[in-house]
Amino acid sequence: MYSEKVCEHFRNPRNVGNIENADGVGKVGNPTCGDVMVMYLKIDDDVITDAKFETFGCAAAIATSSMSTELIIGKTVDEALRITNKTVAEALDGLPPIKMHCSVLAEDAIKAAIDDYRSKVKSPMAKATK
Amino acid sequence: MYSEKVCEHFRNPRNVGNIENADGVGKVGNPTCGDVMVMYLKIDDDVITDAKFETFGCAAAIATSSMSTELIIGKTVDEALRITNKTVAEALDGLPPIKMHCSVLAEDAIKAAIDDYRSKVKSPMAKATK
Amino acid sequence: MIYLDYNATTPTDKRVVEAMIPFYTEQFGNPSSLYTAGQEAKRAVDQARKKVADLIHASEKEIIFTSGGTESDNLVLRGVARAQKKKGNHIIISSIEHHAVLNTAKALENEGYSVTYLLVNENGQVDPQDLKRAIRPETILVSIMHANNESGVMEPIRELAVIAHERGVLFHTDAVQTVGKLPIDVADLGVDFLSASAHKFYGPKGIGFLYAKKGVRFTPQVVGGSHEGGKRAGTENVPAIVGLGVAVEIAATEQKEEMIRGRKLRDDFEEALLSAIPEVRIVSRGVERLYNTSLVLVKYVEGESMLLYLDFEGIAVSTGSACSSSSLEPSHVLLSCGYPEEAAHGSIRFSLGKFTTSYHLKKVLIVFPPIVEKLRKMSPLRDVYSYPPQAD
Amino acid sequence: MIYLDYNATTPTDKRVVEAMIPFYTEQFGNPSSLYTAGQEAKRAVDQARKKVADLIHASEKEIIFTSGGTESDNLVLRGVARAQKKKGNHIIISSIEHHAVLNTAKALENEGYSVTYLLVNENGQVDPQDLKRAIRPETILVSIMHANNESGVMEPIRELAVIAHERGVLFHTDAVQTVGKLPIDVADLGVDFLSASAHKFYGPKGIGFLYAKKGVRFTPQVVGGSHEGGKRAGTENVPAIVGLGVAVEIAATEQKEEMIRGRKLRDDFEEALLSAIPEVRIVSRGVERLYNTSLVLVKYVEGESMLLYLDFEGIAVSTGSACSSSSLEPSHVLLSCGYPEEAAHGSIRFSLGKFTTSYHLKKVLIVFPPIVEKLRKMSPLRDVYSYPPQAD
Ligand SMILES: Cc1ncc(COP(=O)(O)O)c(C=O)c1O
Ligand SMILES: Cc1ncc(COP(=O)(O)O)c(C=O)c1O
Repeated sequence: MYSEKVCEHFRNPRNVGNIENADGVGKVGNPTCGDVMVMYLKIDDDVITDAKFETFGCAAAIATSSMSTELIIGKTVDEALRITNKTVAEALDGLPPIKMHCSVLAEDAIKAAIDDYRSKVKSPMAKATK
Repeated sequence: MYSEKVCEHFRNPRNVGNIENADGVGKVGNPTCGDVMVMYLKIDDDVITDAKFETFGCAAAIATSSMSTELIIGKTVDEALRITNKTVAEALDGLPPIKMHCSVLAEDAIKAAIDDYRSKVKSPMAKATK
Repeated sequence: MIYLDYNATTPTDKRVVEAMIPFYTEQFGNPSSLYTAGQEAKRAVDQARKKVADLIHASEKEIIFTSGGTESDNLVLRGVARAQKKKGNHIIISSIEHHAVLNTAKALENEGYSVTYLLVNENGQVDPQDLKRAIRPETILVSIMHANNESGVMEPIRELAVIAHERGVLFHTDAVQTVGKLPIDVADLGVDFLSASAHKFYGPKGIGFLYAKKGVRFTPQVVGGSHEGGKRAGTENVPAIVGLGVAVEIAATEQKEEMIRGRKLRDDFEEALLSAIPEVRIVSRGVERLYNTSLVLVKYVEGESMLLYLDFEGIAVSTGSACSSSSLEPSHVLLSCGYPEEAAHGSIRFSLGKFTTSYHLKKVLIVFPPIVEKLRKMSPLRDVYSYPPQAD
Repeated sequence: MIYLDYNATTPTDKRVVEAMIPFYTEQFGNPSSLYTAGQEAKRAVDQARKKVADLIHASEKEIIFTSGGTESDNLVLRGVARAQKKKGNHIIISSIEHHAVLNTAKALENEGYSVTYLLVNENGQVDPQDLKRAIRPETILVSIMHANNESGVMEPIRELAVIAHERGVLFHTDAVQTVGKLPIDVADLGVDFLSASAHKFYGPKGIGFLYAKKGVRFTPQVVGGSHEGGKRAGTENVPAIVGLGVAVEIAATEQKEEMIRGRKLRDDFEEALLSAIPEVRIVSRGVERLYNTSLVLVKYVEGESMLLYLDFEGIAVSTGSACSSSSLEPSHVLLSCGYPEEAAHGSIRFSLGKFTTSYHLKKVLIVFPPIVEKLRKMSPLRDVYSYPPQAD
């Protein structure tokens, strides 16, 4: 059912956990749907220097979380925003059709975390602490 | 499906054929129903001295024909009339339920042959030739 | 035993059984299960589906596994009737369909659908012009069998399907007697649905399939889990599906040779039979027939009696269709061809298969004539009926 | 592989397979055929029917062979709906039925029937008072499962059947999870219909049966030849029927011991599991349950992940019901019991069988806790939900 790459990322997920004082945090999904993803980003000068995730969900949800963090670390936020669910799924050598919605979750989590980062940067409070 | 006795009478039917100048002939059944039975009787002093049959039909039809002739030979016509389809079926150690109608045919053939005999006896022509 | 009733059922090929056994004992997983053992079973089912699709030149999504030919027939008739109810309530079948189609059509009549039963000519074939005339605006399905199980007669499916499609009507063919025996290409036949059953071509009993062309709509008749793409629920019969796959593979490679060998055996047998027994007819001898089937009419004699006398000699044949042989009705196929009822009671079907040898048939030619003679001597029928004309 | 998913399917007993094989290759006759080979096959079918009837204390004529549990469920619901249409159009089922019943009821709703879905209490049991209130003059059928496939909870069938019968309503129980595992007496249960499936108790896939009490009326759903007393058409799946017969015999002799052995294994396992992993619940632990089933809820963790991590360790279990595991919906059984959706996503079902040993379960107790720990570390959920109260 799952590609070897999905299994590998599911078994050994990269960047599990949270980041204290993250610059951006994105929480998407809903426990009632069986999938919750939280993305934590450390961002320096618009470059994502670290990313971690916490996920409640199926193997596809965990693998896409893991792959997403790998894909965005080292990228600028603009580059990261160009990562679509297709990018993530392809990087995992595909997902079963009924699991494609999990890759959307990953895309959404990245977006949400970056939105959070941007809203903080723009807010005076955030500026003050910088 | 069939009892051994049915098989035996079907394989080696007794009294097959017709009787020239039979005293009673009974034809029952209908080729469109898949069963035709003709019973020929030789009757002396109301005693059935010989019986033969011709049958177009299934194994049950042939076996009941054969058994019927055996049952009635030596009997008076009144005794023969008391033979029911149940008697014939029992003498064959039973018939499958869907084949029970064949034993009715045998009973009917005996009755028809005796009716024929009696109508001939009563008619002046028959008396004259006696 | 000399088995000459391959149209009723066939022995399962040893290679098929061997392939099935591990799926009972070792690889017994449920294909719906997510763990390895389940996914392995799923893969085996998918592979068999691919083989079946390849055999009839369909795609995998168009193959729905069922419990056999009867269920496939029921599924398409009932399923289309339900799904297309808004479009119309009229169904057309032939009068010589197998009971699986015939009785489903009758059940639908009881539910308020209207059914036209097309007659056949004296050779047992549907006239395309009759179909043309029978189609109404409210017609939703035409179902005509590919080859008849009793006589082996082939129906002009290509032509009939074109006529149905010209009027926007779906077309089903019951190909239970042809799949595995003849090469079949659903696109070439032009059908929307096709039924088949594994035990008719050396596969296991209890498994069959329905081909349903991509995009055609029908309502599932057995619902539950989301098996078979939601079109037929129930835990997959994995061993039987695997067995069907192997049977299909074997058919694909061995069919061609068998078509030549079988036809020669059958034709020689028919010729010899006609000269060995007087007043015998081979039904529809002059038209396109399945190469393995000989439906023989023997005057003045009833079918069951002949069948049982042959059984005493170790020869297995049937009279009428296997399914209705426990009923007392004469063959509806012969009646439809215009044969009188007494003739319809007097049929014997020889259907040959890949284990049939010329030796087997020689034995039949030795024992059958005296059986007919014995039974004819017992029969009160003489010349009370005659057969309809037929091109021999 | 450590197989702990016996409620999904079971390996076919070797004795069963051995009994089946000759009916594929040697005694392959069609039971409808009149010659010896056909009648021998018929006798084998009749003998299996007798064994099945004996197992549930029914008579042979009350047993209808089908292609499995799903077909049996569909047959009784659809069949009673059609046959009793004049009497009424209302059906009552529970909300925790298997999809084979649930989705058939939904299909009947689409056809215009009215269906009441009885809720269950937090232990997963139907309250007889609820049934009493739900019955209407137009109610024609009540269908409540004997034991639930996910939780193993037993429903109070005896009581429920009495209530239905007091109001002249037919009663069906889906006993797919209990036949073969528990002694069953249909008269004692008081049901009119009962469904079962062979592959759930070491019989072959693709065969099951419906018990239909003498005299009850229902419309056949697969028609054609006059098989199964006219109640289910299609060439009999002789090898599978023979296999079912053997599986039934084995169950009858080995069941009693297995009930004791299995329950002890399961109870010990549950106790150990509860102390090995914090924040775990065993669903309906306090009520009468099937002795082989443990439905475990693990907080903060999703079921499929646990399942696949266990699979990596060679342990086969399921989450939710096998049939719906390819869908994304949470278990409808847990939702019905009042569990929140996130809890319903986090279930693992261990279902034990006759090849399960204490060694297998020890292995689970070693590998499962670290899996849960690993997944919990990954999880963003903390204390956002709690379970409904339950008598443990
Ligand atoms: C033409 C035809 N259709 C349908 C069937 C039914 O197939 P099955 O017995 O596999 O249900 C048969 C065989 O009995 C058949 O010959
Ligand atoms: C309670 C219950 N009913 C019905 C079924 C369906 O049985 P089958 O898979 O044999 O069609 C199952 C198993 O999947 C079940 O557990």
